Amino acid sequence: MNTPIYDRLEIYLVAAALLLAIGIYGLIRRRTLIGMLISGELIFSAASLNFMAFSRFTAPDPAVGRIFVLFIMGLAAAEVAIGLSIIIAVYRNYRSVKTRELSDLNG
Amino acid sequence: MTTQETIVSNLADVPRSNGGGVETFVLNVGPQHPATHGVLRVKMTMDGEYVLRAEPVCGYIHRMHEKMGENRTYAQFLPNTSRIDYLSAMTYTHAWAGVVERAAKIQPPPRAEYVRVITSELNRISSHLVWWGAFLLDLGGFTPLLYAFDDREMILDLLERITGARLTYCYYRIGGLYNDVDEEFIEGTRKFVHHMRPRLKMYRELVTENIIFRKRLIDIGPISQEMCRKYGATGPVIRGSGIPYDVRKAEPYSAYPEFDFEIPHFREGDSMARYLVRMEEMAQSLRIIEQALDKLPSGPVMAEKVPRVLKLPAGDYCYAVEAARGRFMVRIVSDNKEIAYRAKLRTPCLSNLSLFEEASQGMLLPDALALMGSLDLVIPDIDR
Amino acid sequence: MRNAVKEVVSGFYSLIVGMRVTIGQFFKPIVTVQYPHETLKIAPRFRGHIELVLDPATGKPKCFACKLCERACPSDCITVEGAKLEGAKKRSVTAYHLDFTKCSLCGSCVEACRDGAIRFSRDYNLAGWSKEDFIMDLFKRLELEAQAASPEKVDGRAVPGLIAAQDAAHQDKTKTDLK
Amino acid sequence: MNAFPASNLIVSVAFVFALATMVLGALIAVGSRLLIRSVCGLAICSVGLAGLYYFLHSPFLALMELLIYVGAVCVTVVFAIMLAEPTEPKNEEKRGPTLFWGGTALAAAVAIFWSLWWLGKSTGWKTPASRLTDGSVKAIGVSLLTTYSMAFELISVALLVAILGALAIARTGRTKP
Amino acid sequence: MSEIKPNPEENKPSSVAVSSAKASVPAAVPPGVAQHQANKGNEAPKPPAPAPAQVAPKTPPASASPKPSATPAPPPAPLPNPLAHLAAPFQGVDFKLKGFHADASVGPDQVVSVAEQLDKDGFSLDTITGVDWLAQGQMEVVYDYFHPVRGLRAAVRARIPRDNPELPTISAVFPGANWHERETHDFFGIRFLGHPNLTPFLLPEDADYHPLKKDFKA
Amino acid sequence: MLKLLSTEPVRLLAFLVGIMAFVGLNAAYLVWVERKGAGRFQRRPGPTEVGYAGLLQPIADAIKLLSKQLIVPQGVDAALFRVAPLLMMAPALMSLAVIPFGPSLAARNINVGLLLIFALGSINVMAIMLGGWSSRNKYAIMSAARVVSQNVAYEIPTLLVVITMIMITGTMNLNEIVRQQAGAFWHWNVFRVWVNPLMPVTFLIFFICMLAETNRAPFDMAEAESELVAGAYTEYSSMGFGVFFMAEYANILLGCSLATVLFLGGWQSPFGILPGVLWFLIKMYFLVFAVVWVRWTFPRTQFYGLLNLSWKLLIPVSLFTLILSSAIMKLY
Amino acid sequence: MEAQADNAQILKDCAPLVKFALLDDLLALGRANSLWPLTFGLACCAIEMMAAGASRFDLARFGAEVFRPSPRQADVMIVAGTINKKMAGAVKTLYDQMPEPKWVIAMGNCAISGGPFVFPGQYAVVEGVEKLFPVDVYVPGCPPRPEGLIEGILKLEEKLTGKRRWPVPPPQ
Repeated sequence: MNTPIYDRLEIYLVAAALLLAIGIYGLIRRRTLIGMLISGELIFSAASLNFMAFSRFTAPDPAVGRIFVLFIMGLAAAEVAIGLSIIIAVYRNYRSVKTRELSDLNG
Repeated sequence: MTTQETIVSNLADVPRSNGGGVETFVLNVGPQHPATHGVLRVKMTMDGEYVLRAEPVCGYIHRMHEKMGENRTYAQFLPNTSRIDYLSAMTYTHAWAGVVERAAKIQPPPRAEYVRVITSELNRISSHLVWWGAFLLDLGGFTPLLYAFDDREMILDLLERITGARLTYCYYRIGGLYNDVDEEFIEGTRKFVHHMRPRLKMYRELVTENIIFRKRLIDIGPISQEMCRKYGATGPVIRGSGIPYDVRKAEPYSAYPEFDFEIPHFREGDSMARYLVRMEEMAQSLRIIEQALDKLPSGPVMAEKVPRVLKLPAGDYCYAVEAARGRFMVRIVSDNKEIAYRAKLRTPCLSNLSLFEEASQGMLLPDALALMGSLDLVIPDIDR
Repeated sequence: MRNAVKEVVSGFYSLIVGMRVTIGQFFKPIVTVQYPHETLKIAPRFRGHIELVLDPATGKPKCFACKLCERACPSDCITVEGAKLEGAKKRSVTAYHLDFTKCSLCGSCVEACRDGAIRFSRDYNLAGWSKEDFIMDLFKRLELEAQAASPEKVDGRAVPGLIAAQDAAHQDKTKTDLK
Repeated sequence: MNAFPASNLIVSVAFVFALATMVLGALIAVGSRLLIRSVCGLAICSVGLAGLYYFLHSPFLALMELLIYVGAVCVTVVFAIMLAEPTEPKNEEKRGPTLFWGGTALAAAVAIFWSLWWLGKSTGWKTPASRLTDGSVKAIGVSLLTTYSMAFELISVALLVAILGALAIARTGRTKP
Repeated sequence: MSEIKPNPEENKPSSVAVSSAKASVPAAVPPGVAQHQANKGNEAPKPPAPAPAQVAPKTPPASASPKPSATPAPPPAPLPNPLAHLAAPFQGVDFKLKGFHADASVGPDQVVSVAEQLDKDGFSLDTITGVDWLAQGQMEVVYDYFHPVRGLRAAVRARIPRDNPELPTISAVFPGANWHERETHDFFGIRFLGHPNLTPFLLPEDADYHPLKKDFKA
Repeated sequence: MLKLLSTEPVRLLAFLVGIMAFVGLNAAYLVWVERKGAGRFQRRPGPTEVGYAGLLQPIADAIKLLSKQLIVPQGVDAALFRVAPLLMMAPALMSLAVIPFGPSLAARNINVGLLLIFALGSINVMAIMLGGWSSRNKYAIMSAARVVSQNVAYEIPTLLVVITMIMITGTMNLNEIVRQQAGAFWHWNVFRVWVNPLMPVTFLIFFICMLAETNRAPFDMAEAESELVAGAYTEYSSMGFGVFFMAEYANILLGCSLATVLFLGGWQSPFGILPGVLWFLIKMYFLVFAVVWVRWTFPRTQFYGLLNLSWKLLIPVSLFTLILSSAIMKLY
Repeated sequence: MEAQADNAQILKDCAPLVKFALLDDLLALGRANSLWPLTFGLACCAIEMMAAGASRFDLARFGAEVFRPSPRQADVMIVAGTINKKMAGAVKTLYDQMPEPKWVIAMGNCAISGGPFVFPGQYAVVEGVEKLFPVDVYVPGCPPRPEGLIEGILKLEEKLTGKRRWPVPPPQ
């Protein structure tokens, strides 16, 4: 096996899986909206990494995967912007961003 | 290290939510803060960058002037007056000398009165120059300060020539002057007047017409006439709101009635109006100085009969002058002794600052500080 | 829209004008007096701390400890002691302490002195490592200076004969002496 | 690059370093109690990820990752933290639920990771025989404006809506101008 | 008198209104300011009391006429009282001798009503002076007023017992009195009833001494 | 051995060391230039007594700052507090790696050099923000909040201008951009009005945005001395402050270099007398002088004035230039 | 307060024990030529302090014009004016917040001894800043001329480096 470590698809896939797992762990574990948002970003990153890896190693057109990553980045930015404005609005009303205390949202 | 353990008033804890209502925090501006020109402290309740309430806390340089007025003879108190508002020392000394002269019925000779006017107006220009520079410094421009100080140094040279001091002149005496002016002073003053006019034009080009500067002042910190009246604001503050109140015209003193000058005033009441009033005043002071130099009578500079031990007849006496920052009045209550029974100093900055709390409500922090700068505060003048 | 464009253009022009002013100053000569290398000429009436004046006739201080200055001083920074020496007609000063750290340089003392026995020194740049440097014994200071100044040094300022007569500040003072 | 001795090793070390940076950043991002540190973790993670992108022959995306994640996302989150809550609650909750949720999260994470790993290992990925484009910036640009122009437009609309929405939400409640 | 010829460049902005008593003349503005004022539209406030040029007894130029020979402090002939239209017991005073035009001694209960009258008349609060008359066992509080348009000065004095110095506050009438009253409280311990915030002003926050009392010892 | 030296990593390393020295020297001496320049604008000599014409002044300052006590006040987030200055310095250093100082004098000639500078530049904001936040000081936090909104606002017109330039030149390789401006000085991008008649305006916008992004007067909201004491740096002492201080000048250096490359023809000489490197430096230092000149002339803008300028003037105008130049490119 | 003074004293006493002569000299030179004052004006003297920084006198020549508003970045505190009892605490805190090594110049008679505001029975003024923390250089005057302040800074440099680099201007 002469391919160097950085030229092996599996490594990237494992890394992406690890990132996803960490992200999901954070999403469940975190108690604040901002923390959950950050975890969400990690999950996005994991997906991006997978796209990149596949477009580098298996796709016939490497541009495709990169375009998707660009889209993900754009979406992530939009999501953060809107998410944070919601968080701030919530904070204004409830003086807290802890999910547990936002019971009003349940109805 | 012990240094790590202390937390200064203005380096306090971070803002945190207070569990309801608007999230506010208290910002301590001062007593050591570049914008307060000394040791004023303003307790600002902030909502983000908005000032909800700005409460000045005074007394950080209270120096017992009024107490000393009850401890020292009238002549001995003179040096104190230079230190109340050190930027406008001449006018303050003028008020003290004036009130004692009024009570003791001493008439200073005309030459003395003229020289008083000349030096007072020179002092007014130098005071406005310091304000101009410091105000620009508040707004973030450093260079104008140094240009202003260059011009101010010329005034200081002139005044040092005749008084021997640069800042706390202590030049007036009860009944006249410490000593006479000489030809060189008169020539120098004329030269200065000619030098200053183009400089004022340069100031206008550099600052007054600058778009950044105008954007920061126009419509910022409006003060209404009614507010001025209710708080007793005087000087450029009230004139910037459109009331042409000037002690030199309202209660004419010294030789001022003999000169032709105008009271600059603007209707807007915003920071720009106050700024323009002061810039105009410099031009007017130059006019007065020129007239006074032309008409300067000869003769002694000290009244004939000033008793060595001065006792004022019982009663109370007031004397007001137009200092660079507004109306400065001395009220002496005498009980026929060598020392005043009570010496009250009514200082302009105290009244001018007292409207800050109301005027600054809801402003942005930099605007509030610009408003404060436009009030032209000298803190020892407030605290006395 | 037109107003907005006009504002932008005129605003930009005002900035250019400002920059022209500063660059104009940039090429003008500097106004600084490079202090330790060159000094300003101190005004003749400059009010420094006070010092005693020697009587050219006797070579002794003119002061005869009448204490008028002590009384005139608003800040109580002068302490004069005098005694009538044997064989002398007048009292003469034996000690003259000035606590310069309290002085407000108002000049009342010099004004109060009827005989021109004290005057302002020309020390315009005092600074020291200890507060005690400025609590002065003027009498001793005078003696030290007189010793230090060699007789042949004509323009040395401690030469007794010159002190009283030639100082511009002193002359100014006498010209408009207060009654 | 090959002229340099042991260049392969150096590059491998750099790769491992990038990988480690990414994982470490991610761990900080989910593990830190202080939210501000979480964001820093996200930023570190992004830097590591950018490194990986570089190894995937796309410096352009590596830099975009930095620009967007560090320059925009993290900055916005820090800004929000400044405006809202500085710390994650410490001991407010009961131990029971904490342990329960922690355990669940851990289990889910491990399960996902293990299954993906297995999937990634066991599948035989095929490399393509030839490439249609070289995946350069130019190729990306061309694809964006031809094949994917619809998606591109949608993303821009989404961003626009996000900006407007964020403005609308954040502005309510502000009484002052 | 020589001709004053300001430099033409300088002349432009200095074309401000000549005004001593004619306050309602709108100020002519330098060109640079035109835009500034234009923003304001025509909502420029008028001065509060556009009084007809009322000439108070002004001092003559100090150097011109010699002072009248020594008269006793209270003038024998009653002087014209510029504030005769007010209900408050004002008396005319020779400005040249005293530095104010009208003087009134009132009881502590009248302080506020006098302030209200003066407020209506367009006066502004100058300052508040406390005086400790130790020998008489009294405290005196002098309220100085000035009129920003007419150039009048009025003094109102009230005496209160020294052992229980209390006065109603006028800070509701003149908000500027707030600080003056706090300061007077600092120095004399006079309590201004109804004052919103009678805390030490110039003295340290925890000060419990009143240094301008005549029996004060540091 | 010679072969080894010519290899890419060694070259890179050599260049990085060179750049560090260059930045260190420049950051130190830009402070000197600033102080001397300020002095001249104010008709005083500036530092003169420390070494000839005050040339040793920056060294004295550095020695002083290095030997001062580094206070990490109680209550601050110590880790972030310490990291922030480095985070501010590092991107500036790294970005300079792609600046072509001469025809073949760039540490790394990569195809997306322009993007690299902006990607790294975005870390600066993070650095000031972390510095301000971790200080736990109200002034610092307010300053950090200002920096963020300011930089976000000015990033947009900057990027729009840069996109215009990328469109016109068709590359993100800085060396290539410079190469395209060969010939006499009217081939410099500022003067290429036939490509886009608004080119000088574009340059002006870039310069203004550069001032704003480096927090220079009149946009120095971050350390608005008279409002926020020392802004985000209030709690920093000793070298923590020193590094921030240096980073600020390194960023100015970077901004001026970039402006030179994008608009003033980089190392292209107008007359062909001096070598390219010198021309590059002359142009860059001229811009640095302009920055100093602006700083010592104008007062600080108000905060919303600053945002208004960006949103109401710069962004529309830069958008307009973008559209205009694309239209012109399409037409011809 | 005393502890602070003691600390400073101990530091000063210990200094000669660990002496690397050349490095020490270099440090002293660096420090002496880069004295950044704290932006801190109290009263009249502050105006003269500004004048000393202005073009006519130009403190910048000695590298001392960098007035830092934050005590963390300042090396020398120029106490220019009267300190009263209400202010004393704040001044002390500012001094404590400055990082070592730090110096104090008492400018003007008020800062040295309370100056003209001291009289029997005074209730407000701190009689000299040395009551709060140690002072290195005294510049008397009321207010001192800017030359006095420059001289004070030269004295401070002399104190740091052990010798005076500048000529002594002739008496006038």
